[in-house]
Amino acid sequence: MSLTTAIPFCVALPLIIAAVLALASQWIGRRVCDTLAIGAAACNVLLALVILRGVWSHPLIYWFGNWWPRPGGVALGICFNVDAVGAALAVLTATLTLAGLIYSWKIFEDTENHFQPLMLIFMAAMCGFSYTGDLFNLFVFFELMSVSAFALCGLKTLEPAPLQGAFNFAIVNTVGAFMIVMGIGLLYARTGALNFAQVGRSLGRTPADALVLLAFLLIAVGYMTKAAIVPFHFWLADAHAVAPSPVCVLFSGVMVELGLYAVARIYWTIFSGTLAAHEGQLREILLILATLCAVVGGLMCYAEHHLKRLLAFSTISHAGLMLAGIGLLTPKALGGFLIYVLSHGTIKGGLFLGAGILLHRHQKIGEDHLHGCGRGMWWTAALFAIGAFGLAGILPFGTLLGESMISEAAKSLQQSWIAYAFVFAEVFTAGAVLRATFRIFFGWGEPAPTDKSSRVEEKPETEETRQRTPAAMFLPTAALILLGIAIGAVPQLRGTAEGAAGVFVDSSHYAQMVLDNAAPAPPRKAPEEPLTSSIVRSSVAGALALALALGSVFRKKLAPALNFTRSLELGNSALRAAHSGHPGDYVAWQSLGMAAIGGLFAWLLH
Amino acid sequence: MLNYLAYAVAAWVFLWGLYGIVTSKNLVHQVVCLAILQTSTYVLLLAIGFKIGGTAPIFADIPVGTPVVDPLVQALMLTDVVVEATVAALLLSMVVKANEVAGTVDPEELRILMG
Amino acid sequence: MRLLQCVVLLLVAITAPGVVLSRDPKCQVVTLSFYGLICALMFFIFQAPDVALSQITIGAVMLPLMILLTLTKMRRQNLRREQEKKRR
Amino acid sequence: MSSRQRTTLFLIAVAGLAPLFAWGFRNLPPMGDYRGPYGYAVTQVAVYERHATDVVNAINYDYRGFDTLGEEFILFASILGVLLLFRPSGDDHKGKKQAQVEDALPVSDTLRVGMQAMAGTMVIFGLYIAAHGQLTPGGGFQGGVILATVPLVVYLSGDVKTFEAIVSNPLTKLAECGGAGGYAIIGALAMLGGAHFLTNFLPLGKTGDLFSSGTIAVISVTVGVEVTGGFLVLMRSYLREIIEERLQGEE
Repeated sequence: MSLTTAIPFCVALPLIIAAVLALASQWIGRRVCDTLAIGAAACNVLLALVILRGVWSHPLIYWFGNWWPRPGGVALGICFNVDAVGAALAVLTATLTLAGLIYSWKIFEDTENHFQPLMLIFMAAMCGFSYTGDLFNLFVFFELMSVSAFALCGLKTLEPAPLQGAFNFAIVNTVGAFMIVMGIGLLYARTGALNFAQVGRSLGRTPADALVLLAFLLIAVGYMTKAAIVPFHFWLADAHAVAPSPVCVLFSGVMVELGLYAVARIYWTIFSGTLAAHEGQLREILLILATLCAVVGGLMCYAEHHLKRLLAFSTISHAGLMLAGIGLLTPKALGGFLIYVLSHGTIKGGLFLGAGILLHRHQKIGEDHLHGCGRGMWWTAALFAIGAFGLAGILPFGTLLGESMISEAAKSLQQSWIAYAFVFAEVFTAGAVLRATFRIFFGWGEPAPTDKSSRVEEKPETEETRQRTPAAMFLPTAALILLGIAIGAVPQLRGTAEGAAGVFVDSSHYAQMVLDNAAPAPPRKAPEEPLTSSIVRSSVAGALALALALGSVFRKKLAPALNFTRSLELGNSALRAAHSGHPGDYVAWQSLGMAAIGGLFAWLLH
Repeated sequence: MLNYLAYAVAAWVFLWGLYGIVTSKNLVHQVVCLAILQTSTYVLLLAIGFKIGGTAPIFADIPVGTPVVDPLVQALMLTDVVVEATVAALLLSMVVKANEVAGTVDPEELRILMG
Repeated sequence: MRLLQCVVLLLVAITAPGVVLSRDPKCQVVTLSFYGLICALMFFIFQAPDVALSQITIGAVMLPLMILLTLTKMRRQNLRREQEKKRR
Repeated sequence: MSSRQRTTLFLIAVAGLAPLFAWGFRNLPPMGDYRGPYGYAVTQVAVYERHATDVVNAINYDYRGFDTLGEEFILFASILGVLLLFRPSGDDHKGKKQAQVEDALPVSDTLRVGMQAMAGTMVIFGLYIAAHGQLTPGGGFQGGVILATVPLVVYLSGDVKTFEAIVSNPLTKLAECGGAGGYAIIGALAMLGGAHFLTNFLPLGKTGDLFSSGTIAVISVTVGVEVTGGFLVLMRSYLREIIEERLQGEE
């Protein structure tokens, strides 16, 4: 299949199949519907891989409706600008959707076959989001992704908690979406264009003024809301705790990261020229946000005992690390971001599916309730432990490569303290997962302290016999975790990713390619530096995480000096109280965060 | 000053919508406030695309070349209207369900997940 | 024309807080519907008939209608719950 | 957080946001002076290139048709979501018998006849709006919403049976899904001729005719079909239990 056929079909095919499935849902059986949906997702994995291979050496521009830009660089149509970064994210999207759909083979008996088409629409939206080259089209796919995500999140309607989570998710994200529309409006007022390249070229002529900064602020805050950056992150813990496990895989594994990807995309194609003079200050603002996010996420993760909510906070922490990859504003760090997203997405996806297996077997999700329940589920236990070390980023995992690239980029910018933020986040998130593993699967130590939300007993996602784990659940889980390792084994990954990122950040050439039909430049493979220092650092982080977990579990037996682990596990009460579950609070924090970042921006300009 | 009235109204409505969401004590009320928040984007887009002396961008009775207001912002607003209606429909159905299973539509009482 | 625009903008600016501040959803349906009509009027005055048409159908009719249906459904649920309570 | 703390927090945020907006909006072009390249170019070329007199719809269904495809699927996904949330659960059947809540609308005969006459007019109006999208204000979306309110008028006039017959008809579902999928399929059909996705591949006809502007008219009607079906499905899922009770009451 030629590439120009594959690109639109990657979005259109799942949409068409979703419409067919929704129409036929009353008449065809559950299994037929499942099979078709899995087939469509598998098809999308293939399409996305074909596209990735096609754009590996140079990006490709696809103009919908044959509306190539007019002479003078006025684009009336919408284009997809498919480069290696976006194409890799689309592959991740399709893979995780496939895993989620296979996993749900055994669960959800009562969705009247509406679950599968929604998953396909969700996937199509995320693929379109990662390919598009147009501001408003990005928003449309953002909204399509959001609407299907809201519905999927509130899937289990028999209890109040999923509805609360989905409602908070929808309110906060929709407020963010309107901020994006306002930002787009401001940019349109200034430039009269919506195409990334055209807007960027038009803005790039003059240094940024208040209007451009406000537009950047509105759009960045909107997408950072999706990316769950502190203080816009509150919805994520509520939504992830209650969404069905296969949906969580997509939320944590790729949706959140796409929010960051959008920030990177608009920064480099639109704002990098006009903000060039302020690059240093902007970097500092983004790095402060990233560190705050990593620290808050890490602390809350360790203080949480609802297994899915724990993983959700770990996603927030890692989102901070990924923001650091973008916020350093260099191609090397961006390449690190890409590798980190791919490997984190698969590992975190696998962990969420693992939590789903526990829920399936024991109908409980609280670490205290599950204490010792997992004895005998050694394979699942192994996956959990491997996944935890994946979060710590030790040797065979892809996360190590991403982390090392970001740290190296930080070092060359005299910001080497970022490496400590990484170690902090890795120790706490991996430590929390290991702690849960020891308690649940081995029954070591005392049961965990109970906190308010670990009492939220999730409704089991299935009603069948639960003596053993079905293969349809275990295999996708194992496959995802192993993929997280396999990514690290791809030869010359770092150099290739940095080359792809180099193409991504070259905004003037991007504009020429889109608007003037210039020939794409081949990516240059960057030299790879030795990993030694990162290996040492991540091994230390892994060891510290293990020690922290063991210390927490055997607190009573070992020494009174370990009592600090108890206060870590109980968490800071003010911090916990801030995560109040009230949508009004969340929007108030969101406004405050925007005002604060806006204040920093204002200071930046003067 | 009058030239900037529309922009001021957009910001004004935006902040009122946020205020409504923050202080709301009823989920239905909150959804309506979200719709109000949305209308601020209409005002902004409309004001941006407006042109003094321009007519509607429909060339059924007027020759091409007559000054018209910007058609693109109107196309964007059409999409915006659909987004508003659909998100509201979805949110309202969540509210109905929440009332059914939790017996309340006060966000203060619906807090099951926290901390 | 200029004056008309100012008037309709001010109307929007006045009614929007009105909708927000009418705390009772039943009363809000009325104010929201009115606000939707004013928005549609604003679109007409600003030369956007396409948007005005969809705003009338969506903002002034469909959205208030959905809220009414929601309120009806919730009232029935609450009545049912009370009935069940009495029975016990 | 208490509601007072929350409001205080928000007011602090407003104290930052309001000057921020004022600061940024000051640099906007004064209202009415706008002259951006997109709007200028498209109003110059759209009528010649697309033979459509309503430029807004030419943008919506052709130049930026891909956005509208996404938009229609937003509607589609949210309807799927509502159906998913309102799916009948085990408790519903138990509760139904206890739930005889009196809320019949008293409708006088004059009002009923008036409403039914109105329904007829609205069908014509909706069809007109949906079919003339490329020529005059309106188009598939607006026409579809008007058409979708027709059965509701029938319902309000007290004729629950007819309403149920319309909304529970499989054709409604077909309209919803077929309209959404059809849009994507029309887009894909263009690729058979070697063009890109969503290219306007039909003959453009004579400017001002009902069958002009190629796929713009076709897509507009497709969208109308989807929106009509979609909103009907939406209303049905909201009204389902009420209708069931009414019908039981009538028997």
